[in-house]
Amino acid sequence: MSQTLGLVETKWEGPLVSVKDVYKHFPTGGGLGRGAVVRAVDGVSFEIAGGETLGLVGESGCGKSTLGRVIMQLQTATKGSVEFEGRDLTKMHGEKLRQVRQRMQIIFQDPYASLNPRMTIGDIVAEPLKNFGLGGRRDREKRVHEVMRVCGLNPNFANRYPHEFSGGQRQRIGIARALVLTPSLVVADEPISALDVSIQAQIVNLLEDLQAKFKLTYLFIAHDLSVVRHVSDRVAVMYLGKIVEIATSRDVYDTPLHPYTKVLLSSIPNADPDLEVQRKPILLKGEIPSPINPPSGCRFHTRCPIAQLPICAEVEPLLEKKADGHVAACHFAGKL
Amino acid sequence: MFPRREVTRGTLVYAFQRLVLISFTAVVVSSIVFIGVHQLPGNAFASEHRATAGTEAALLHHYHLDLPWPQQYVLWLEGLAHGDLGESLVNLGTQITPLLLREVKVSVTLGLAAVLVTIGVGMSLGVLAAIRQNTWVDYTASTAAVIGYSVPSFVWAFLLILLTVSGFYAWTGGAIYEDIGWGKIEQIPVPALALGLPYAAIVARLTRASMLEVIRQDYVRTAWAKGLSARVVILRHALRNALIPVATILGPLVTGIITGSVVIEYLFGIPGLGQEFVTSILSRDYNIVIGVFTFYAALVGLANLTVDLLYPLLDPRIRY
Amino acid sequence: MATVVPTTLEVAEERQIVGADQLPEQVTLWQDAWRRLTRNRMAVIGMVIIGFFLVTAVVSFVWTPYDTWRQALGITYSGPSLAHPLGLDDYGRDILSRVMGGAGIALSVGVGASLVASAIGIILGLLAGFYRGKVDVLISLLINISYGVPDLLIALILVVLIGRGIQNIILAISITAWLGMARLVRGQTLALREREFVEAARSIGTKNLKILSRHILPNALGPIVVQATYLVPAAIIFEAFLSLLGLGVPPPAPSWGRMAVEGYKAIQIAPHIVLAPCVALSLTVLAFNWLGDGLRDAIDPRMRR
Amino acid sequence: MNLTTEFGNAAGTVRAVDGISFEMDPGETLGIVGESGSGKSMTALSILNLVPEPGRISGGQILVNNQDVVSMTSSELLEYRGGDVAMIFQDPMTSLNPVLRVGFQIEEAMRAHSRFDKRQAKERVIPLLQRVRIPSPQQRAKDYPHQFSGGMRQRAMIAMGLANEPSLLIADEPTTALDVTVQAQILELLKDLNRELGTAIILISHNVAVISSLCTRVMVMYAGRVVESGPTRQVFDHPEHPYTWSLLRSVPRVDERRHERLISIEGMPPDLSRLPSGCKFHPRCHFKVDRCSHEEPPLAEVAAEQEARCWVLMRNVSSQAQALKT
Repeated sequence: MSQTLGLVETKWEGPLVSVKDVYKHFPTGGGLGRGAVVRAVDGVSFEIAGGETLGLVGESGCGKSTLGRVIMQLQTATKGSVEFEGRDLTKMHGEKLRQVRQRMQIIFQDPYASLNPRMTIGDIVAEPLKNFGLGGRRDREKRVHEVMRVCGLNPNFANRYPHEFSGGQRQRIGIARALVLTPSLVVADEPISALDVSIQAQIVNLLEDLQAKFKLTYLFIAHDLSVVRHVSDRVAVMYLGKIVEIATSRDVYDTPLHPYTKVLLSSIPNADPDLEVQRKPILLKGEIPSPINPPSGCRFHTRCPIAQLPICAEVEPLLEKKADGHVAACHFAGKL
Repeated sequence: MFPRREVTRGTLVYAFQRLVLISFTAVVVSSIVFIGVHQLPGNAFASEHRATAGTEAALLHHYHLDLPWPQQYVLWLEGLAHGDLGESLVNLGTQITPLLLREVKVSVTLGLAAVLVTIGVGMSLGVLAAIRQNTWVDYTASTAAVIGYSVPSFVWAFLLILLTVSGFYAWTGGAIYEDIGWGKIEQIPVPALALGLPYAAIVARLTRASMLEVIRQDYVRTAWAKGLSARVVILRHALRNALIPVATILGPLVTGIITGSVVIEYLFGIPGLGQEFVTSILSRDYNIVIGVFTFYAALVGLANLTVDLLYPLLDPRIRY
Repeated sequence: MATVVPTTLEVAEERQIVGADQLPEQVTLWQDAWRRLTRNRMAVIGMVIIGFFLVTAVVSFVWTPYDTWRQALGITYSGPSLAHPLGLDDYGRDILSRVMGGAGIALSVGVGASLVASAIGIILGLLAGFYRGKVDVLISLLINISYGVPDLLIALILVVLIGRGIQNIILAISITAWLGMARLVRGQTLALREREFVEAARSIGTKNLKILSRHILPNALGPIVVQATYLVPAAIIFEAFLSLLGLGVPPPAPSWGRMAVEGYKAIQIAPHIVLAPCVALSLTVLAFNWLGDGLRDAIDPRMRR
Repeated sequence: MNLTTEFGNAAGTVRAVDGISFEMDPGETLGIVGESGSGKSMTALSILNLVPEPGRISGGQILVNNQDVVSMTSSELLEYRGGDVAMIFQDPMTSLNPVLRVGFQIEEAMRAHSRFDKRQAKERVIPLLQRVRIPSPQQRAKDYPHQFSGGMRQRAMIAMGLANEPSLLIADEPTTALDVTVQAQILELLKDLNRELGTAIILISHNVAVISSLCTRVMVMYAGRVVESGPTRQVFDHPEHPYTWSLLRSVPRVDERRHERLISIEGMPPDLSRLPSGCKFHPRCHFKVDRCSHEEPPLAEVAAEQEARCWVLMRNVSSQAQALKT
């Protein structure tokens, strides 16, 4: 099938994605030019190995979705580089960049907004193939039906429009569109948070099955730490435009080093009443600071339960290796 | 979080920026007209039989029309900077600026009266239709609204003239009559109605739609859940929010009323800017035409600015 | 008995096919909109009236009871009679013939201006909204400056500059009427290009032209059709304004606006001269507005109250 | 109380809430859990007699402090709403009026009722804001809602709900729109208020964990019906209805090991206008038997204080359930 369609396959050892010191600043509108900037992503570096799932977690406004879009080159980084299969995407433009899009895809949060209501779902799923001139009409149709079936959609409905489907089905359509080119990297931007509870598990299971089948690499973005932990090999935690901790998903839960990770974990209520009784939530004080004017030093120091002045307010902690495969940006890592 | 003082300063800066923009627009618009008019073949006096060859040259010189147009433009701009729009081409010696200043007062009076009609009639009809949704009140008001804005202002004018000039005169044996013209207070309502009614219909439709939208909002449900009475919920919580989108069309609406006033002034013989424009353009008095453009651009700009400055009073989320 | 949840993908493919029998009969969005439109009583009445005036207009090009310009057919100002169902005007011309001829002018101007204005507005609006940056600044500046002056004045001066033929009238109206369309399309484009499905299109390597033609334009088409429909009555009224002020299509063409203003002089003795064109005009405008409202509700059911 | 709420529309009548009965003691915390369309929000709105048009309460009674809400006169209703029972909603961003100051909106809630006079109403605003832990309440009272963050707005909503010292506070998905750390703050606040003021709370959520964190008793709803109810601890430890069981296992837990497969509930929640015959959950149930498809089970006691609406019950299919998890 891949051959008839002429899908690209490259051999690349080394990390599939490596994000190096990426910044994304948005100018705030208004005024005559000299506006402030929102520091949505502010100096972020990490790598994603081929075949793994890296979970990216953080609260709303922490910059996780922006980071996902910068990696996908849907937004251009203000500074820094994003290397994909060894090539720097931030230096690519036009047709060259367009060609790379065969190898990386994104699944969006809102299954209602991410499908063009004026196109049939067959056309939606086939569009990536058409864009790259892959296969003839028959090959494409065959491929579309195959992908739809794999994603749990009835191919007989290829000529239907998105509004005829439920949220869960639409999300499957979005996944089919992302997979039709068999990419190596899939950025899943909160793929389940807009769905009903009973549907969420269907999609999570589907994503895991697809990963096994197509050897996909996921960047799984979510605000829900328990879901992220469930699907991920490694988890990165973001706060106010910076990554504060990266570790294997087991380490993040068992031995979180950054106080913010600890707070996040303690905040999640537990369905199991026995565990819930034991849970002692650590309540954060104050509000999340504005990304226009983030706090000096460690960005978390204004709300951190263990912050010590003046060091935390003055010296920005670096993202350092604290244990094997476990990095955190905190002067007092593991002290909470 | 946002001290009130800052709001005021921001507003002043904003108003100043807008005033600069308005002046800019006025100059650009009248410049375009100036240049356009000066590309016309011939001159203002060539075809006029009142001018002999000798006086024509003198007149051309008097109006600087013998100079190349870029030079005329510079002279005109200089005049504009001093608020001097020049002299009428038809009535020698008539200064345009004082003439138009007199006329703009008339137009603004008529326009304000029409805006009152628009808002008063429009909003009450709209609110009534919304709170009586899907009853005969709603259907009647909604139908009236479509008809209201489908009937152009000049047709309203004819109907009102028929009604007041002939109708009332005949019914009351001459005791009530409408005197077409301007200068007396009782001459304002009829043209104001003719001018305002089509726009009142638009406001009514928008108010109704906006009220119905607002009534379904979460905060209105909160208001009901608090145990507030229907009157308080409708007036304090729903109407105030419903007016916000209505206010956004006030700007274009005022522009529309100003446009409409050209026709209405012409029909009712009201000595405003609109009538001046029509007579000047027909008599090819281009100096006045350019002047009227300048005035209208300023008028539209100021009307929109006023609306925008009133906006934050309605919606605290808007700050300048 | 209890079914077992499949753990392998192959089985899952069979099992997970969702909603296999749950989709209702297929209706495309446009079919759906048309169905709603034809169920809207006012829109249907509007279409019937428009159809009537359209037929009248076409007929008037080849035949009217009397020539529209022929004067002194009888006693001037005479009211309706069998020979002249709508009476005669101040020159003794047959008003019915002239109202019929007026339909031709009104509809040509209305539809013509709507088409020209829409074409200009859609193209500039798409460009401004999609490319933003300098293109947008330029087009937006043009729009804002034009909004600073009542459009009637611009049209009037244009007619003086370029002359009063019917094409020129259409042009003069279009030159101001495109602004609204451009603004609408620009706004739609700006909003749509931020929508996730456009972002999705970019993420799968869709080229800009395709994004505009396949993703943005089709989704903005609903509001565009509605706006274009509303432009027709607006242009008809506009032409009437021009004629009223003596700058419409040149006489003796029977424009409704001119007929009304000519009758105005005699409004007290012969109101039928004014009323006939005014009724025809208002009815046409009303019909288009009903159709526009119907279209808006049909295309965007959420807007319906 | 026994409650049925219907929605009439062109196609027929839809029962959003179908014969629900429950009782609450003063100071109790009850959780209602279910997905969108399960009727949980309609149940809440019915208690306030605020069912939106074209819905109506078509049967049953709601007794609050021995008064029937369904048969109240309109002036009694005004005093009752926001007086005896207060409600806060899901989206704090849209639930406060954007053009009125926060303090005023709280004051207004008291002025509409007779419990406090005008002066007391004004004076109580600041302590109420303090009570829900809004910092510098003096200034905050003068702010407009858009100057508040999401969490603060929900606090302000809670302050407004508590203004007339109601005996019952209904919270409809109060934390769904909020971040987890803010959710934790709001849940702790509700816990404290319940403990300190003795206000009974009905917490409505789709999130079983949120319910587990706050409520002593839980009611699981599906397709307008209660399918299981009982003490939270007991129900969540030993769910007897397959829906409850699947719901608990369809969400990943923080403490689980990776790649423990989630239990997925196939298909979609049913369309209320085309409900399946028999047990409403049977098309999606992993454990259904023949009887399920044609006979609807009653809500029957399955353990002390625990009721479930199922012919099978999880205790009888534990080995199959175990098989699903691998």
